Amino acid sequence: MHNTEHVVSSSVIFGFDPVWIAVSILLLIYGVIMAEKFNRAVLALLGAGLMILCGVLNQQQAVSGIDFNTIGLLTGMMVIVAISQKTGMFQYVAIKAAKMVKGEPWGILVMLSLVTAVFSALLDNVTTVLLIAPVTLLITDALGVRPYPYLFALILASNIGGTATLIGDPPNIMIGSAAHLNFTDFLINLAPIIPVIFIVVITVIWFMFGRDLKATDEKKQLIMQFDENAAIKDVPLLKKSLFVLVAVITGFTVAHTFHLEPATIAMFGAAVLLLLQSWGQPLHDKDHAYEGIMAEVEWTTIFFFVGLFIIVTGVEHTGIIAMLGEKTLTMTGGDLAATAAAVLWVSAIASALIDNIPFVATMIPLIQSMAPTFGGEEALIPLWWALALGACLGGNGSLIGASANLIVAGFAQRAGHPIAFLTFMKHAFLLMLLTIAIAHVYLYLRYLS
Amino acid sequence: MHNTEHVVSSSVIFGFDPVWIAVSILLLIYGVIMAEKFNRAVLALLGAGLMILCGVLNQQQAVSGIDFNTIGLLTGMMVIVAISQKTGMFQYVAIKAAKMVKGEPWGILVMLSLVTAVFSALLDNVTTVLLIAPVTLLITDALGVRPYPYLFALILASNIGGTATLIGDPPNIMIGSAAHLNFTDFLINLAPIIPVIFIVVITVIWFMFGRDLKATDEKKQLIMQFDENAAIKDVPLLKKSLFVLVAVITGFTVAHTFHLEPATIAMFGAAVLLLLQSWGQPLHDKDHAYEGIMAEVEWTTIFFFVGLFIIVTGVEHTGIIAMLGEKTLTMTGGDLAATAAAVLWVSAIASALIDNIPFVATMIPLIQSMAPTFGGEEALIPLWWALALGACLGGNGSLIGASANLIVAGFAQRAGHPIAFLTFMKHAFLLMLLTIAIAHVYLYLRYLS
Amino acid sequence: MLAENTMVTEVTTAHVNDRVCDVLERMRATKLRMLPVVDDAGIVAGVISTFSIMENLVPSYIVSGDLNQIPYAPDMGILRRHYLEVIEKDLLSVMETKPLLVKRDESLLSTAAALTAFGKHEYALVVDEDKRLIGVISAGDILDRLGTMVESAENDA
Amino acid sequence: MLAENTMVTEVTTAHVNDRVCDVLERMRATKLRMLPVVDDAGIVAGVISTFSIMENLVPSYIVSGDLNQIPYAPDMGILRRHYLEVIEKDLLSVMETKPLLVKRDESLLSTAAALTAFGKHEYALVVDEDKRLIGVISAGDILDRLGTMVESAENDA
Repeated sequence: MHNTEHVVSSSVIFGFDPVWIAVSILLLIYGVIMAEKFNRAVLALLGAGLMILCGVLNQQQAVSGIDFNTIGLLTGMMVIVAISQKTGMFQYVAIKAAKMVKGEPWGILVMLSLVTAVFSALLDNVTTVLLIAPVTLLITDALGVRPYPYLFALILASNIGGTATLIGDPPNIMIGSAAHLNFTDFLINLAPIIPVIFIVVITVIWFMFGRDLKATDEKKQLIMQFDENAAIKDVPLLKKSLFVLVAVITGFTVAHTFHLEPATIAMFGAAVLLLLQSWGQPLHDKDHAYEGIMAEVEWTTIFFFVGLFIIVTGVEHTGIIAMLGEKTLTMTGGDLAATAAAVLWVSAIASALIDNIPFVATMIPLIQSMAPTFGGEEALIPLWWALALGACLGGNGSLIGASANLIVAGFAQRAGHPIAFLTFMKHAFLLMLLTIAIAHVYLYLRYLS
Repeated sequence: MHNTEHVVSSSVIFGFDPVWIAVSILLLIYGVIMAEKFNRAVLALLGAGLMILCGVLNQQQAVSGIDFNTIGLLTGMMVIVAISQKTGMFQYVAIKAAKMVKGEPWGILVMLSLVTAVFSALLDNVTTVLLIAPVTLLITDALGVRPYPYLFALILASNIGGTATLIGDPPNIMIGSAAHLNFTDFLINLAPIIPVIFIVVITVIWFMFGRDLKATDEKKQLIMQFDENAAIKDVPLLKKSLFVLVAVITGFTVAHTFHLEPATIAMFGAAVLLLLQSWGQPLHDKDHAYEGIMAEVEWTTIFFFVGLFIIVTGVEHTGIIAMLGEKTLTMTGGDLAATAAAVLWVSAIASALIDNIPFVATMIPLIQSMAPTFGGEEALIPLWWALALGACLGGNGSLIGASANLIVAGFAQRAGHPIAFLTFMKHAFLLMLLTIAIAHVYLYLRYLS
Repeated sequence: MLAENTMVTEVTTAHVNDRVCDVLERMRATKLRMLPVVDDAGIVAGVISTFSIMENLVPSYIVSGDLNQIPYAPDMGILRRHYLEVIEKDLLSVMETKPLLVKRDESLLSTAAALTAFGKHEYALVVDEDKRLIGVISAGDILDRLGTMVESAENDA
Repeated sequence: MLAENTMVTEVTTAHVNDRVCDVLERMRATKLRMLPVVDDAGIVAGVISTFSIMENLVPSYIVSGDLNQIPYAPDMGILRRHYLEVIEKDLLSVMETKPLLVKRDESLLSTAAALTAFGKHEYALVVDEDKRLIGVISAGDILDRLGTMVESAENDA
């Protein structure tokens, strides 16, 4: 859909070719983002502003480059999650899961990973680990075991689970929106391989750490003393949240039939839950509650997306992305299987080392530019799955591979069990490559053979 | 620009004509908003969602109905103001002004009104009164005079000042964006009449309250003991804020020459100030500061705009607004002067009684639909000024006429001097009509004779 | 270690209909700066503290606005004027109505976490199922209990 | 009415290098729950309170996460384990480093507003230009001063 855009008409700006200006802005901003000295949202907005101030884009072109389906879906889900997390249901499920396996240390690791994977598939990964990591630390504290294996499994589970659905991970939201792939498409095409990857990863973790996890009966008994019912803080709100969450997820699966976009469903669900959560309270209290909830939405993430979309649109307008796409095709000889393999592995390695959101934002127009070669947009679909699997699973490759990883590392640090960058990478990078190999086999068998 | 849209192709939805569905949603949502039982942003988003769910619009049409120039300009200015207000410069100016007139009660009223008018012209009204009203109450407390005349003058000054510029009041932002009128256009066409209106209003206030304002020398001395320098909390931040504020306002005045939209300038200014304000701090502290600032932006207002734009776009798509426009023209006989007078007075009365933002959102496409009758978009310009003057000055007609009025009333209530709805209306409504009469004369002499 | 074995049970309380000046008198005499407030049935209605009385003397437009601190303002007799008004009121209109409550069988860990999250340097009220006051528990009480435990463990060894 | 005529000047202080257990001992003996902490030059470095010591016993993943309150968790010996660690530390690593400071010539109105905005129910530290401690001032001190003023005005009349 973007590849119909033309190279900007004003071919020279301040005596420079717009290609060089746009690419310089992109590289400058991505470089400073990677240096991690400034907030990435501010940098992305500055870059977007520079694209307009330097005349690469005008404001209207910039705005039309923003993918509002992604923005709306993210914002809507953030509002819904900001309300639901207050109910204590995440803690309830985590404790219930730990008690189901009678306090067995390995069983708890498996159950918490499973819970994390499922929540990460249905909500965003960052919220999931923000809620599950503290309970995990509480449980390992009670068990008297070192928390590292648990947190390690949590990180991997959150990225693996997030790969399964349209809403599980931001790259999927972006891909779904750009390629017009709906919730059901993701469920049918990505979800089937996720349990396989999850089981393989958990098995490897058993050999790495699981065999050594032990706890006395006394400690296990302590786990059984946790009272999951006491975790539920607000039963009416819990019912409202569950109602809206179920309605929204059902909405996603049927949206396509009614020609509705996921962003509409998420934003409408958010508005309904906002209305329900303070139903019956006086207006002043409601306004106060709304402001509190709105303040919890991660606006910096939202603006990071806005800025990035504009920067990438600027670069795209110069035609250089289409050129890079052609180069890639030359390298892969225009073969779909080879191109998909390249997309999968390059995305995985890149996402392990840099933020996967700007990477995916740049890859999307590049893949779109390949449509004519492979015979239309339909033919690109295996490439989208390759990008989704590579970008999401690649996040497991290092501690900086995904926001959720950093959140868990932050908790570990504060709990006095810091996770070293290299230790994590030593354990995780090969495991990540293994998951990508599984994904490669899956893609090959299902779409490319 | 909107009047080229066509009536939706699917002429029947669920057996109902889309015109009735769209109009029902509009009336339902506006009605519930006016009942003030629920948060207006949530209602507007629900209404927007209904427009899409009922098939009046699809998501893409809805998104393209959102005026991102208004949203970007509002958001950018809110971020800049959220940072600048922490410096204490508003308090500094207010105290300095009170001391310049040696603590004279009437002089203080005039000075605080002037400060409010100027700040309201350059920033948003709500922030201005949020910062000036508490200092005003502190000063009247020190003077031992009743605060009502001061707060009354503050409200009128904020709405009058806000009328002067593109960024002074949300209706102006919306009008400027829809009619492609820039900062300088507003300054040349609206600003000249504002001092006249301000002086007339202050004179009337003198006869209403000013003559009775008295304070002992001892009390005046107390005012002179205020130390405005102690109000400045953060000198480096003050310098950065002033730099960006001056740059942004200069940017607005020259934007047109460089084909830049105000939203670009405001968002770029916001990004620069975000970068500057925590320059040199470690990333973690910065991220924390950003989240705090982002939390202060009034997201509920932003989402109110988003929802409203979509609702109005839905109604507009049905063609009913164009029809109403024709009806209006029939009533005014297609005469520009009569139409401008109607727009001015209807806007004023409506804005006094209901929220002026949804009113202006609905009026904009109505006025745009009149372009063919008057011979193109250029000819509509007097109507835009009539709408701006009516909607902004009309806000003075009652306590619920503008958000800033309600903020001041809230402070008065908490300070133990509640402002009664009818008392305020008794004093303000006629005064508002007087300002509209002045505006009428001005419009007639300058554009319509 | 539960809240009920750590709390202080001898608590001076105030009644919702007590006047502020009488309670201030009682606080001065006992050197306490916070008292639980109960109604006729002994059910917790709130807490009254020197802090919440002082809060009532500061005009709300100052702290609820964006002023927060007003180092630039001289004294203006405001505090004194409000003081004369407030001391005649009853506690119902002055007390804090949302004190931190913990259950009698709440763990000490959970109590300490709740106090930390509440953030005010005062105590929590321990109540039964009907919100009747059983005792109060402060950070100091928790530290004392831990100190005693550690000591007795050392003596046993 | 300025902070310096209302503050309490006889203040028990602690030193940045004091050990927590010694300070706890001193707090128990004097029944104080908060002490200003000063360095060798007498400059304010922070405050130590039973509250901030207790804060250090609660694992930070509990309160900095979204758990806040954990009524569902049993006691697990965590507090006791951390207590044994924390009492051996010096104040530098345990104290609160951002106490509320007011200037000696700050008005009582401004002081009361600052205490209210600060929100923790303890006192502000009155310091000179070099951040040297001169006294402390609490809500109770402000109320006492207002009480005395009103009384002496009545006696004069």
